[in-house]
Amino acid sequence: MNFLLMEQPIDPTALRAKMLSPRAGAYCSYEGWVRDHNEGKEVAELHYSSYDQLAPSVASQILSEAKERFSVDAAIVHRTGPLQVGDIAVWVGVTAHHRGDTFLACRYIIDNVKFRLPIWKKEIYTDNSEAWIENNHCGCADPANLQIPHKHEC
Amino acid sequence: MNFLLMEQPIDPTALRAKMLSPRAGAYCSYEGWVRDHNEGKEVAELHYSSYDQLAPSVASQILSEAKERFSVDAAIVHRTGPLQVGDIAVWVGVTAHHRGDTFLACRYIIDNVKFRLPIWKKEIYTDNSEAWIENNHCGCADPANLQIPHKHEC
Amino acid sequence: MLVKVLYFAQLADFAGKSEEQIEVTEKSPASLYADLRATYNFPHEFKQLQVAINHELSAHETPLEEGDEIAFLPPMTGG
Amino acid sequence: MLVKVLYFAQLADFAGKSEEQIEVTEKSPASLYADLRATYNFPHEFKQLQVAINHELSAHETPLEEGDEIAFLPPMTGG
Repeated sequence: MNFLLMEQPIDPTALRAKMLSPRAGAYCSYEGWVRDHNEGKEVAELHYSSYDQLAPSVASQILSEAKERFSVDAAIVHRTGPLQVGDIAVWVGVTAHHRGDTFLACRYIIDNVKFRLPIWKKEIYTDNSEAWIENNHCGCADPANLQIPHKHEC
Repeated sequence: MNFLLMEQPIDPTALRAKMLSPRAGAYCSYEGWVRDHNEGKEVAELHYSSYDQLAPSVASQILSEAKERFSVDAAIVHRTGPLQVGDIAVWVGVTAHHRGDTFLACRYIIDNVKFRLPIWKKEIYTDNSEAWIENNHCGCADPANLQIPHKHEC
Repeated sequence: MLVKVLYFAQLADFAGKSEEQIEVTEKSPASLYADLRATYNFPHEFKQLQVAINHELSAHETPLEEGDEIAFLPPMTGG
Repeated sequence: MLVKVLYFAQLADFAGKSEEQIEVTEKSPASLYADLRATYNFPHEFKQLQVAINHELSAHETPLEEGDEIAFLPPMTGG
């Protein structure tokens, strides 16, 4: 299983080491970092909550789709709980024979992680106010649409 | 200057650490690894030679183009000399506010590195034969064409 | 019949709890959500939410069974 | 006039050296390359190569000057 939800800080060096293979010529990784601001407000910390019994099957489905479409090996790790500015919220690693597949697969995976993985982000601001983040994608909830986040409109 | 040619092994952990910024929300990195095979032959090692007095200005130009087009911070490190299977031949790191820019810029940079940076690769095979690699892009040498490796035909 | 409802994110905040047992008379998730929304002032329309039954994403009209665990999921915002 | 020629990759292997001083009578890089190709059996056509003069990429028809350092660059294969 190449998916993990973890409350401890994500270690990209250790995760990268697990991807090494003498048959792979290309490695692409993506990290989402906690920024110090969002939409004009100063962020003090984030809090991610997750649906732990559902997330693994969704992640497994996303990874299977990426492997099938792009012939890659790939893994996803997502942090949960309280995060500070600069922390890694999510890590995606992809290897393949050639670079084109790694970029396409890595982008596919992170887009689908944001759209389909049952995780929710609350921002806590420096003025102590807080807010659950509204996503940028639309709120339509038909699972049939969720495979192609960039192509459907609501 | 966010470009380095180095004979020593590339350390992606140290390079990533230099990219950290509390204003960046997205980090995409790419690594080219030495594979144990290429076009049916078993690779024992690679040897990269470089034009050291020209490479920095070309790299700087590629990075400037990426920063202007995609609003990113970015860096390139390329190994020279003899490399073993599993070694990192090239590393590209990109940060930005949002993920889309990091993927586009990272892809733009590595494509242009392969096409424009004055570095040449010789493969040494397990049967002791060797060969300078022919590139997959065309051999036309008009610098005006070199900006858009995917769009020109020769 | 008795079902267990799981709450996440905003819904957990509005409900003030992460789960509860509910006695339902209708098998429709839409009907159950309408009742819960009236009780807790949930901000979402039913069609904005995904439905998970027994930890699997499920169609909105899936009939509920005795002992099911159901969750109404706000749009996801991980990553 | 005297120019310095730099060789890289295959061209360095064919020439058996990485640089040399050459006395040229014509200012044309194409003419110089034709002479060198005849001497060393370089595999490339002139148009397959990029030209660098004094460590800057230059147009193929740039006239050479006394003391220039010129390199004929095979298609690059880094990365």
